[in-house]
Amino acid sequence: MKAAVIVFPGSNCDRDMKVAIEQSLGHAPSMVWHADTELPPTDLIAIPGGFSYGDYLRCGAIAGNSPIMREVVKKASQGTLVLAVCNGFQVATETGMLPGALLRNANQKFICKDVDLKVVSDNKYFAGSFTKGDTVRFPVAHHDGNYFADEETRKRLHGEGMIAFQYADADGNVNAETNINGSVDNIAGIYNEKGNILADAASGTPDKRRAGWHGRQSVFR
Amino acid sequence: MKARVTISLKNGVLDPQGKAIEHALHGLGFDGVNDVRQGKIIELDLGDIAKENAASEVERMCTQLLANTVIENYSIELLD
Amino acid sequence: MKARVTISLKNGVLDPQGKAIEHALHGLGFDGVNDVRQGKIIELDLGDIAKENAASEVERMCTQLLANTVIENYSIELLD
Amino acid sequence: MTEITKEIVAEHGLSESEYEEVLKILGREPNLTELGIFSVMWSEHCSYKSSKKWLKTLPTEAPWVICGPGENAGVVDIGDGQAAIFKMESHNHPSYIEPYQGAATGVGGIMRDVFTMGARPIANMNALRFGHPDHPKTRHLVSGVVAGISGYGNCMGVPTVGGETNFHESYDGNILVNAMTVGLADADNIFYSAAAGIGNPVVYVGSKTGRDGIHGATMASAEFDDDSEEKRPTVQVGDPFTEKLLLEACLELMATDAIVAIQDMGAAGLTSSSFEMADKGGVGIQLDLDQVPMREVGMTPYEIMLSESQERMLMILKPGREEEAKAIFHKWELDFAVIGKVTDTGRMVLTMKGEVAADLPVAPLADAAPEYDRPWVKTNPPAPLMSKDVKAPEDLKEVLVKLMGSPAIASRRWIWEQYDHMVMGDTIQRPGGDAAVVRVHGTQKALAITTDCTPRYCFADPKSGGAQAVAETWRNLTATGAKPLAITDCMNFGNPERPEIMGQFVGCIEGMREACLELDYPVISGNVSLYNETNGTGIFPTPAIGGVGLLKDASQMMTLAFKGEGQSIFVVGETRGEMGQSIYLKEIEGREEGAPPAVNLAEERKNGDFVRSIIEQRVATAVHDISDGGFLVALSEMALAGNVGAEITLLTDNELHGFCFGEDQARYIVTSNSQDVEKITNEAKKADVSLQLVGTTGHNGLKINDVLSISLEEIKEVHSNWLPNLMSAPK
Ligand SMILES: Nc1ncnc2c1ncn2[C@@H]1O[C@H](COP(=O)(O)OP(=O)(O)O)[C@@H](O)[C@H]1O
Ligand SMILES: [Mg+2]
Repeated sequence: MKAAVIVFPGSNCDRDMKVAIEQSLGHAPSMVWHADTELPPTDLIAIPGGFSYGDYLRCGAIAGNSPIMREVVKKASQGTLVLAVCNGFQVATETGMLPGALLRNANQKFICKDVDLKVVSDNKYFAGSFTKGDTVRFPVAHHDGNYFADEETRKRLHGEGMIAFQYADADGNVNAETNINGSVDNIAGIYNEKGNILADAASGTPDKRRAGWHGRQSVFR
Repeated sequence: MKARVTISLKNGVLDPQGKAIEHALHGLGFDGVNDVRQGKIIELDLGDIAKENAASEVERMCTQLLANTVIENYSIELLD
Repeated sequence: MKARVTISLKNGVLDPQGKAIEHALHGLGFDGVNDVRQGKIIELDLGDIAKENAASEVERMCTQLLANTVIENYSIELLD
Repeated sequence: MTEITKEIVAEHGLSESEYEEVLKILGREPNLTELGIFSVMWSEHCSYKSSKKWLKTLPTEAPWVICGPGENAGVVDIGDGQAAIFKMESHNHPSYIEPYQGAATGVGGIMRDVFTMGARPIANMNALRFGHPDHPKTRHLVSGVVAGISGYGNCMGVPTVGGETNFHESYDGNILVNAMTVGLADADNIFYSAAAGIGNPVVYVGSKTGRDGIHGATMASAEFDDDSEEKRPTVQVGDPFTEKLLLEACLELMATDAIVAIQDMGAAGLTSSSFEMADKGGVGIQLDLDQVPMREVGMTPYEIMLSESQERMLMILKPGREEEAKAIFHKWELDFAVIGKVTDTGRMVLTMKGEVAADLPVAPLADAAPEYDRPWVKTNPPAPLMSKDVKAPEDLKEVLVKLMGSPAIASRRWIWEQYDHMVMGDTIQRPGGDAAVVRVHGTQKALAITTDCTPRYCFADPKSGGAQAVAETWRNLTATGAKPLAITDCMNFGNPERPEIMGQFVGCIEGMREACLELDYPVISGNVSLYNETNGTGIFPTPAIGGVGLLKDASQMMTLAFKGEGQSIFVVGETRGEMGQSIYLKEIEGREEGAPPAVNLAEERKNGDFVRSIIEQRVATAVHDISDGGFLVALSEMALAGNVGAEITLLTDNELHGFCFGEDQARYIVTSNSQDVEKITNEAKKADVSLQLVGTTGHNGLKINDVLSISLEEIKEVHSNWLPNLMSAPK
């Protein structure tokens, strides 16, 4: 399996992502510069966390308009797997690859800590090592992780099994108290309809991210 | 030709910044205040551009970059 | 009584946001644009307050909280 | 042309005798630009005129030191051809005036100091002192400073892994924001700042120059008075995104051999960077100011030279390498301009619009920088205060609850959860322990990092306090299993023109010196911030110390959390019941009295070396040093971290409160599996170290004899809630 990591000016988890992929696949991903217009042949595109363009204007907005993203959107629609983490989640919603948007955390603060996430859906590409109903513990590190979607979109997310993770406690309880940042329905990560795009607001050190990558069928976590 | 774009969150989108400001104002004793919303304002110098093209040009900037229409409304004012 | 406060960076203060937006607009082909500055707009519902008090009340909110007068200017509009 | 009047000279902070020296050097009157240059070069901030004499007495050498004080940051060898580069710097005054931007640009500045030398920053630390928690400004300052540090550091993608935070009324009008950065470089690819090569191009890179913070450097050395808020516009706005690009671009260029010398533009901007480079290289520099990238129109030479716009660097390139360098900076969308060349004249010649704007001799200006031997008086330390002199408390539990929820001891989680302390994926000991530990990427090695200082000790007895600050960093590094290598310092004091303040400075330096010598732990970089006073009241003397240590094998890293039930608990080091200046005395009796605990450096070293050796032999399971609040506070912290309680049986000659709350130095709490008790006991005997078996872990609370019984929940509640409650209380 081949992987590519997109690098924007201001990305700062690109190395973390590279390390995680390298440790999992046994070989390095290609690093693709934002100004490029073509992707190398790849089975997985990773959009790493960080502060693309300083998160100025809106998180992910300027990155979402960079040349390489047109290509990423095209490949994603043709079924290439896309993993968008943290700032990558924001980039993915900004391009319209995924529905909704991310707002400033409800408490207005950057949040860096380990959180429990409930695995909400099974997915044939990702989440290979977890099953629906599990809880997993991942670090988050974000300032704008507060996921928003309108009523109609939320119904669709629930109805079509597009919710990947929800903020929970260690026993998998999802409620207002476990909602660290104000996200609608505690949503921490989502898939697209086809299930080939996963985005989540967790950050994830390489060590944690590596856990759960099992070869071709199940990617990353 | 200059333009001013005002971007605000759509009704129904919770505004965490506005809420935090409201809370802080209450803390300072401004009790009567409510419904605080925060938006953005972007001012641009469009350079030499015909007035009749300016509005559509700024409109394109808004939809392509300046506003996220999933959550935001925008309005454009041309100033000269 | 409602009010709208517009907050902008003082002249000469670096505006990293505006700079990045300008750069991104150039990248999208809007070459003529320059001098992009970003500001904030805060809308408040003041509740039942006499019009003659409203302005001074909002003024106090600005100096105490809404604007960082070290680097920002503000202007107040009362709407009703 | 502006006439240089007495008033203008005074406004520039130059004394009459200093101005006479200016006239002597030039043989004529300076113009305004030249006066501005003298003023910043001879400011306290740049010239160290009050402190130099004493700084020179600090030990700065060891076989592992590659570069000591004098460059942008200090460098130590960490083996395998790698070097750690670090420094700490203050941004006190700007942070008081505008906490968010002041703190943010402080973080930006110290990171530039480190990557200027060729290192990738791998960890940030911050040492913060705020006023009394109830002071009307405190919360605003705390939230702004923390947000500013978080805003800049997080965006840079460098983890902020630790620091320290104090609250005391002596900082009410003068907070301290000290930021430290640790970077990693190849030992054979370190960059220095001495200009060389006559004719070589002088290159400006980074952000454009605006009218930011003009006179910031002089402001940072000027005492505050009540109208200091009027000085606001001198604050700079940070642009961490541009700095991130600057970092990547500089490291990319540093991977080639195009750079002769490089220097960041920090305080006093283009002036101090160009003069320092020329002076160190013994050369002249000619600058064409029209070539400087400018953000605003109509800037004068004075403004260009004194601007403190952030995110800029000055470099000397090898001839003919301009295009290659330019391509890199343009790829990162940064300004790049050749603004001058190295000359053999020994003069700094600035031209603009075809006219000479300044023409100054470099060496005389630098050499003649004033250096003062300011009068000082020694602080007479008060008499020691032992537990026998202090009434025993009636209820130990009440005392513990009070201490654990006190400003000095309560959890700082509210702060460090706002810092990305995990980015880069190598943080193996997060905030909350004795020292942060960061793996050296891709190796088995790790660096332990800590900052410490106990200002109330320094105030009572500067010499002992200075030694204690160094010793505490050494102890904290040791507690993780690391071998302490070197320190950086940030000397924050009041007005040095007052003999008692100067005496505090001299005393602290003396104590630091002794500790560094005894512990083999040199000073490799640092910073001095004076005039931290408002209306004539100085801050507590605060020599903040940043220590760095090396763990050769990261798998041996020790933490403070209890690891399970049934483990034996030891106290290493002797307890005499030192209550002077203790948190107990302050919180329970409302007194800040007595001598600080005695510092015995030989004992410090012996005990620390013993602790490190049992960690290396893998017989210790948890280690925590005993500091603020004493034994019982340290024990509680270990219990909370591991979520495991402890039962303590104390047979002590001392009063029990002396054992529990005395702040005697050179002590640690250590746990081990029960089968290793004998081994540890024997090792301690061999090393002639005082060791006391005091109890075992287990139970869901803490018990001492039959005088204390408390659940962990109760302790946790007060410990974790104090700061969030403070910060969320209505204004
Ligand atoms: N208290 C101190 N102890 C040791 N070295 C110091 C101290 N203060 C300053 N130095 C050293 O003096 C040099 C100049 O410091 P400084 O002017 O703060 O650097 P910069 O120009 O990067 O801000 C640095 O090498 C610094 O490490
Ligand atoms: Mg420097």
